[in-house]
Amino acid sequence: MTSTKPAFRHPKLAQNSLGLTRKDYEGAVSTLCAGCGHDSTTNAIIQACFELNIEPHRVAKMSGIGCSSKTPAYFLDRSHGFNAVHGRMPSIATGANMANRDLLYIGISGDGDTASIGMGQFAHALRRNLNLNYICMNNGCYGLTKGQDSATADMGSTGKRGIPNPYASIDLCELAIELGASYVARGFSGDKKQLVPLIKGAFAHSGLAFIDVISPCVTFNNTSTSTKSYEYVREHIEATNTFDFIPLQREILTDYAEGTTQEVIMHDGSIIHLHKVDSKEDVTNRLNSVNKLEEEKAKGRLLTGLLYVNQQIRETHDILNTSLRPLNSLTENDLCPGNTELQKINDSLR
Amino acid sequence: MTSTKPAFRHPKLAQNSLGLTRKDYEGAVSTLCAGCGHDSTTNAIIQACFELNIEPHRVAKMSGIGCSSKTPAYFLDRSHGFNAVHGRMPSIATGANMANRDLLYIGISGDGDTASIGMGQFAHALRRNLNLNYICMNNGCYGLTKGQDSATADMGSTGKRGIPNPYASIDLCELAIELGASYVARGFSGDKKQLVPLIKGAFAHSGLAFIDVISPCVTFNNTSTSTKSYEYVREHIEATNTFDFIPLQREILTDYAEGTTQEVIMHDGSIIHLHKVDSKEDVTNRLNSVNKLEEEKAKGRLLTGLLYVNQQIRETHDILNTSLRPLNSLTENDLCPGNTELQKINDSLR
Amino acid sequence: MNRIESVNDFVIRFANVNGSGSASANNLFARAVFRAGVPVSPKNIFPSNIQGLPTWYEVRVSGDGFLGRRGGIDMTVAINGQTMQKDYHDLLPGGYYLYDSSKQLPEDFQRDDVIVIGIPLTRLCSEEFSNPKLRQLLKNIIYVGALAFLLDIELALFTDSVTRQFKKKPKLAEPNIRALEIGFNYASEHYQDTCGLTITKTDKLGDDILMDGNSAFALGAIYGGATVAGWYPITPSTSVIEAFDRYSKTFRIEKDTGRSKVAILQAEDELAAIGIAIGAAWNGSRSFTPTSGPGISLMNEFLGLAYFAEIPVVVVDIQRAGPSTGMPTRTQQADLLSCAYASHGDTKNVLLFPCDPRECFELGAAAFDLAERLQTPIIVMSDLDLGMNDHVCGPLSWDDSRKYDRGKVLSYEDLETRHEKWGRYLDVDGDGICFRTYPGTHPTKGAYFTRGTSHTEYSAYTEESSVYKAGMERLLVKWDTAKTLVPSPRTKIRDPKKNIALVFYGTTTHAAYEAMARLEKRGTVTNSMRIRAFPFQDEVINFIDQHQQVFVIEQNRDAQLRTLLIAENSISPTKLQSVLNFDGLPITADFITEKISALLEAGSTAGKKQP
Amino acid sequence: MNRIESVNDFVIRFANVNGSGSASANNLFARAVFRAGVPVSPKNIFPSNIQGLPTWYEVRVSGDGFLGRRGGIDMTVAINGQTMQKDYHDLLPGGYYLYDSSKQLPEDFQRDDVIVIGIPLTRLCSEEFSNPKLRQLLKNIIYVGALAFLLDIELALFTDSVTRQFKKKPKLAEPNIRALEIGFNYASEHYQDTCGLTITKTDKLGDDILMDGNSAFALGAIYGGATVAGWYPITPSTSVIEAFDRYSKTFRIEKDTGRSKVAILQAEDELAAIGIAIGAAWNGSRSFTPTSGPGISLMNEFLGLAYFAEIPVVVVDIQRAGPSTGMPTRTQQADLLSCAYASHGDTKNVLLFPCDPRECFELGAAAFDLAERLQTPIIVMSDLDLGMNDHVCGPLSWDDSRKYDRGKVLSYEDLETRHEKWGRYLDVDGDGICFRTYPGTHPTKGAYFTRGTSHTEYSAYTEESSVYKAGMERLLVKWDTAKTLVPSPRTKIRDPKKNIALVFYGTTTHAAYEAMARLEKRGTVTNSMRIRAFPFQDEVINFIDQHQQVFVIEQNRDAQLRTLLIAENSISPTKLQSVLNFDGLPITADFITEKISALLEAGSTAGKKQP
Ligand SMILES: Cc1ncc(C[n+]2csc(CCOP(=O)(O)OP(=O)(O)O)c2C)c(N)n1
Ligand SMILES: Cc1ncc(C[n+]2csc(CCOP(=O)(O)OP(=O)(O)O)c2C)c(N)n1
Ligand code: SF4
Ligand code: SF4
Ligand SMILES: [Mg+2]
Ligand SMILES: [Mg+2]
Repeated sequence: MTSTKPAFRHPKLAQNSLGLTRKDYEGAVSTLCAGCGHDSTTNAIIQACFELNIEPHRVAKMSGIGCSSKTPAYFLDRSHGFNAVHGRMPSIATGANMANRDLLYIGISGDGDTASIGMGQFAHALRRNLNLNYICMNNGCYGLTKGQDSATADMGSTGKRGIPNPYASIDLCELAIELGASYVARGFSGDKKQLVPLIKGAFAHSGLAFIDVISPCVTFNNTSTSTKSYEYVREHIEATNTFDFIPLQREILTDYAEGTTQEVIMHDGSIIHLHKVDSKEDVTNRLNSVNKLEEEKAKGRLLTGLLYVNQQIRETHDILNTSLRPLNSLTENDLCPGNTELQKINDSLR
Repeated sequence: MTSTKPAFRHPKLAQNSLGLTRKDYEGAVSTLCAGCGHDSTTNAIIQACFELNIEPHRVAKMSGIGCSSKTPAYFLDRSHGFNAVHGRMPSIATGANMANRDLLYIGISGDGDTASIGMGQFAHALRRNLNLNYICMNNGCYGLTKGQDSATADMGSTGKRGIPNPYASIDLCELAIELGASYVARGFSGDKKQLVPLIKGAFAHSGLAFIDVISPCVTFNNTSTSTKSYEYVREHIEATNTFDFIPLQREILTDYAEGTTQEVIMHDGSIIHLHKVDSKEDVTNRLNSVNKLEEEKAKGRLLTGLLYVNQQIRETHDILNTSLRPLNSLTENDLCPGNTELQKINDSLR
Repeated sequence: MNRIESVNDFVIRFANVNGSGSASANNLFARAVFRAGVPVSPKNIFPSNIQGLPTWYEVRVSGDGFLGRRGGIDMTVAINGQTMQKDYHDLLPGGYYLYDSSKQLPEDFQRDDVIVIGIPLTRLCSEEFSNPKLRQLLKNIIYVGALAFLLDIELALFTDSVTRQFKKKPKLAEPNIRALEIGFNYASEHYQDTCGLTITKTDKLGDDILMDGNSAFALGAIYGGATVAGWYPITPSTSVIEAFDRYSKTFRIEKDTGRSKVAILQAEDELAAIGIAIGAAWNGSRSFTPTSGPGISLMNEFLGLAYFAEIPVVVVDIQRAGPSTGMPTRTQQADLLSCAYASHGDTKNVLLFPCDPRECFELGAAAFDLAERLQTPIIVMSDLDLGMNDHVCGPLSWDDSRKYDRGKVLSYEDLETRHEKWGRYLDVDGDGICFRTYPGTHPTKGAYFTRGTSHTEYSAYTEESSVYKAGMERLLVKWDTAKTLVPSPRTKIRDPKKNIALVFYGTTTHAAYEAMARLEKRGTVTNSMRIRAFPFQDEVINFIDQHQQVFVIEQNRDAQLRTLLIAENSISPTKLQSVLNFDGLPITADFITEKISALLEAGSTAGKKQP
Repeated sequence: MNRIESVNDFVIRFANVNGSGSASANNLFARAVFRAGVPVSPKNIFPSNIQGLPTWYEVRVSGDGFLGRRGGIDMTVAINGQTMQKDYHDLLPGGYYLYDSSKQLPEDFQRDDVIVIGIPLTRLCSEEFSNPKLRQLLKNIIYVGALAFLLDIELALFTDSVTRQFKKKPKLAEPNIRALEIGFNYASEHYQDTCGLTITKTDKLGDDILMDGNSAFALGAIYGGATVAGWYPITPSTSVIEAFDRYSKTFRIEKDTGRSKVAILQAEDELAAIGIAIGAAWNGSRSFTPTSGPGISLMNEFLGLAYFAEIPVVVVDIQRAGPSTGMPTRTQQADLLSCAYASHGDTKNVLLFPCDPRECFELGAAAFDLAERLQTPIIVMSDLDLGMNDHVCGPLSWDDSRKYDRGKVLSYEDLETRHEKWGRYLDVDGDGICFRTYPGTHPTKGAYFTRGTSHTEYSAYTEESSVYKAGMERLLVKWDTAKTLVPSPRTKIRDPKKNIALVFYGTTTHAAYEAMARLEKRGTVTNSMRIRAFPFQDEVINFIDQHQQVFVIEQNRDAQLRTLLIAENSISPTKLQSVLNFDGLPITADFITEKISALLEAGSTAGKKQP
């Protein structure tokens, strides 16, 4: 039932520096429920790619299984996509990335996909600092299987089934920081203004950028008693900072009051400019980030924004010291040692 | 090749209040390498059970796969044991515990078994706060498969293979605290004095007690360049507190200077008495515990002792509100609704 | 034009959009037919998404009691704009096309062999109801009301159902009844004598019930004494645990304490789900895990452990269309090999094949006895069609004098009085089954170490070749014992000369029986065997041996039961011809009949029937 | 007493304690025999632990070139106190018992048909060497020196090896050579003319090599162009990746940058290991994962995805004894069913069966071509015996003009010039194989969505029954194509009347060939087919059809190849008789010979050979 939108292009649509319009970054028509948070997140991804002048075909989209994991079909239809099996997006993304370090990788997952069945792969992709833009569309439930609580559902939160969740929730951002992530952010599908730059920063980041996007499930978990409903999130959201993402090409123009900004220079030369609520906060300090998250949680607030960045950690290719050429581009000549070498080996085995 | 030690009992061996000697808590002769840290940890378990007057047959021992996971064969041979598959001890322990809440459960795992293949089950057993004494014998390597680095190997640490580990390590204690554990401790197989009370406290704890025991692998990871060698650990160990475990039956006799002790009353009425280096530290505060761990790490020190306790979190049975009778003791009469009820159901389906 | 005329024998297809609340309206319809005493068989054909995609509900009405899917559609209730066209064209000549005439039918709907029945559902609904959410739901009820008139079903059958459904909220019953009347009245005013399809009350159904297989299995687990369940959400198995949870809340709460006599754990994945079940089974609780294909794949390693360490765990596999994620909302019988030979090394598992909800209940309960008697995993092979659709079947019953067979377990007293040396894996009875003990039974006796590594008869670790080999051979003895304990096949002999036989299992059953009846009408009398378990009893092999020609009917591509039949026994593969449907929809009597006729034809033209 | 006398034909068993450094001494011995030009076949029989348990090293010397395991021990080098007794009793009558006579032999060692050779290893060692660590190691070298004398092997063959081994640390060579001499001298002083076993130089071996299968597979992966490997440690597959890493460091470092042309990732478990390999393969790298039984079980779900989404991944399964954790350090061929039908739903995977290291290399390299040509997982079925033991085999060779067959992949230019509409799952050639594209190839063409859900020919999601079915049927067409591409079987026809045939595969080969020779000596001439791949070519079926009686020889309990043969083809099961060894030790020629003789005997007594 996947169908692509009509290719007709309005002559006046805004173009980016590649001469592409926003439409060139879209995908098939979504089959998610009307109003699903995941569709808004999809839109933010499209926007970020468009604004970053990313060549769509240089992106590879990977996902697990779930409503969230279906979304790669709904953006960047000029990119290759791989909708794998439940909870295993990280390993597929790892292999793909190893094969060709020159593409951009975006991995989409859900809270069920990441925090339950995918917990191990999530943790270890973080530990290896895979160069991946990992977006978890977090709705606190298993949408596609009809709304069971997930491991990110808050204790006491009550979805459409009407039974308060009795288990403690896992905070994926805290966990990511604990596990040594190098870029951790939290967004809200209802706040595109904040989300788009977070995604852009993630693309510019070298290593694993994890974004936990609170992305409400309107069908099963948008009740007034759910802490992952639009209403609840809107009322309890707290931004740690606002955020400018300045790609390499552009110059910094704006000026901010002393002490209220922090500059993070990304691997590709882009700059992230943080305008902070509290000038003492340091987004590059792990403990500070976790403490801040916990503090807000204690106040019943959900902290969003760029929570933590560390540009010092090497990404997997750097750790492995692999060739700068994409491995998938190597041929017999690069790879096969030839018969003469083999005869030497034979000799050593006699 | 498992063989039990001769049953001969020296008449003068010390007996505990059940009239059992330490020998009654032993198991088959170990087939681990001479000097393996795991054997010392095994001894500490034996000691703790003996001193706690635990009836051996009321304990069930579960484990995964690895040298560490073999150890349940080497202690408590009057207990049932279950050496499951690699990384899956927590789920087996969960099922067993659900079937009979009246036994004591001890789960043995290794760092490979827990931090890699078992990461998901580890995280979720913690989240459910299963009533389990979870001991991870952590040697920073895969002993049984001949010494590959595990996910707890420190970056740069170099075992017998001679290649420095290029990946960041996972700190299982920090992770456990992050994931909502209710009792977290770190011990060292070479420090029985500290380890035995930690294990005792774990038995008294209602919920998941996680003990990360640094337990060197003499064969593959005891080099002078390894951070999990006896020598390195001995030199870098830092105890957050010393520790008295006072079982329900006994009275507290010792007196300590004001402010240097903290008392934790366990679920079964036992008391843990902490003698702290720094009187400001609060072992029941999550953030404090993580910060303290990180602080010591920054100093190049390895913090041991009881790191965190929270007696407020309900264990799995309490969350599920299951019967106080062991489920495995229920019979037809308790379980089968009978034909009359069935006929009512038939009626409702017409 | 010849319109289709039929009493109690037709197929109606409802074409809806999912998430629009049509399910309960369509169920209401099917249940009314059932209450009229007419055999009915509804099948839900739904997409793997939550809202907005096409979904169909196919209701077969069969006075003759044929409950399998039949080919062809006699009437369509076309509520989904996206599929109107297709639905229109799928109709049999002479069929009926009921649509929402609030909007006009497109111009190219020009079949002259279709009777079009327009009911302005949206308009009628808007005129009567103001609440927009209610409107969407009641639109569906209106067409049900119209059908009541068109098919001549007493309206009371519907209104009774509604009243019963909303017993606790009578306020909600009212608009539903009103909607039924609106539809009924509109149809009676505009479509007198339009419809040649009729439902006439009969008493064909006796004390039969209408139930889905997943609820029935769950009830079987309740009656069978299951106390621990580990699970992970996956379509189409999720409703097993939902039902188990529901029944537990009714039957398993301690009156005095309010506490529960079951532990149901939503695990983090399928590996943990079966791990929980295995841990519980090891510790003496009856336990199970429901899953579907991908879950079976993930449970492979643990199934091998349970086989080798001999732990009595029950798995119910609600099969869906594979491979991989495949078609999660379509049906298949394609996990047989995967389950029978799950896990690396030499493993074999016992499979049970229920064919209707009553058997889901019975074999479900029996699975726990079998598992504990045989100390091995038992996998109940249901499927999406059986599990998620309502089926007519005989009533459930339970013999109150029945005791659970907990198998060979030594109690404290047994251990005290036993003289021989006990070995966990010592076969004292020669049936390949050894005595086990539960943890905590006795202070000094009966403790043992369970392991997936090779072990001696006394459960010590061993690498001794001969000991390992003897253990593996004992498991084959147990396998033979299993043959004597698993449910026996059901045979129908109509041709004593034993010429042609049909062999099938599970949800293929109803369509197969119907095909037999049709073949018989065409002059081909056949015998049949419905297999209910793997390993196969001698009875199965003998039956096949005695027949000249055997058709094995399955719902998979690779003829998986046939593979098991020839691999495990010495049946000649040339004797077994396959009839395979694997398109994800329930197999139909049409398909089987035509396929077998064609194969027979081909065989007789080829002019040689081998002896 | 008749002592055993034999030139170049005997079995020596070394009984040691593991972790005591005996492995290199024993290897030294085997290699010296090899260097004397005498076919030799060493087998390591080691425990699943690290230190302190019994381990055996069985060296078969066979001038006739029989390289399988033979039953019976002619000489034991008994260094392990724990097993002395057993080792003594296992000796054949007339055999030799070499032990460390620093301690006296227990009194009950009273066989009068055994020649006892005492060498005071500990004493000699202590007298000569002071470093305690060195002492432990050199004790073993001393008995090797003694053997050199006893078996009449030039000492230079040993000292050369040692010199070569310690080329970079000549200081270490010295004490080793000294130890060899000590042993040699002691034996020559005390045991002149004691031993009737002799090694005589021959040139039987030509340009053969002595190599283990895991290194050979790794080298095949290097030559075959693998660039990504995901793995998780598991015995006995770990040495595949160790070798791959080693060879990568030699052959795959960019000279200018020092960077690596491979990415080897130790994954967190086997699910991730194969996920990494699949992700890389999807993205156009040749990739693989090595594993063993438990890993195969865990890879089940992903194997189904790779089958259905058609991703060319290579898996090498170094089989060990199952089920479950089983006997991790013992050998078996028991994962065939598990691999062939891995995963739920209708799945089938291509299997390759190498029989020696040369084939590990060749089929290893070929696996990558096949995977990419067929766009499906290829599983190379090795085993512990093949993978971890050294085997004599022909030299490796590589045709430098050989190009990798990357299969049907569209380049930028192809996409630019192609006129037809491209579909990822569109079979334009009728061979069931479709064209794929790598991500990033073209800005606007050739992108597609890979999924484990059902898909159209254009890789869009579909739930349309007919489309799904057509896709599944195309996969069967591809399966037929696979039969034309996989390595063909090897046949030996010695009886043109085609009476009796032996069918086998993998490491059963050498023992089977030897059994054939023995049977022939007894007057039973047989033909043979060594199967090298699944699915089976027509050639395989024809061969079986043409023979009266076929013995299928395997190293598993459940006759797994036989199951595949009869399930996938129409071979009558009664025709295939199984010869099964599954005790975890490599199958022997003795076992096969006796078993077949017995079966033939039984058949002829029963008086009926069926036609
Ligand atoms: C191995 C396996 N188990 C279970 C499923 C069923 N399943 C499909 S989606 C899903 C949960 C998805 O939840 P989440 O990742 O949170 O995504 P959402 O639908 O909420 O966006 C599950 C359990 C599956 N596809 N595969
Ligand atoms: C599924 C599976 N994969 C791999 C293995 C092989 N294996 C056995 S033990 C082990 C690692 C054990 O490491 P750890 O848990 O740290 O225990 P240690 O031996 O270091 O005590 C591995 C990978 C296995 N048994 N099962
Ligand atoms: S079920 Fe929830 S998560 Fe899924 S598409 Fe609908 S709203 Fe979104
Ligand atoms: S290998 Fe290491 S972990 Fe294993 S028994 Fe030996 S010392 Fe202990
Ligand atoms: Mg979700
Ligand atoms: Mg370890």
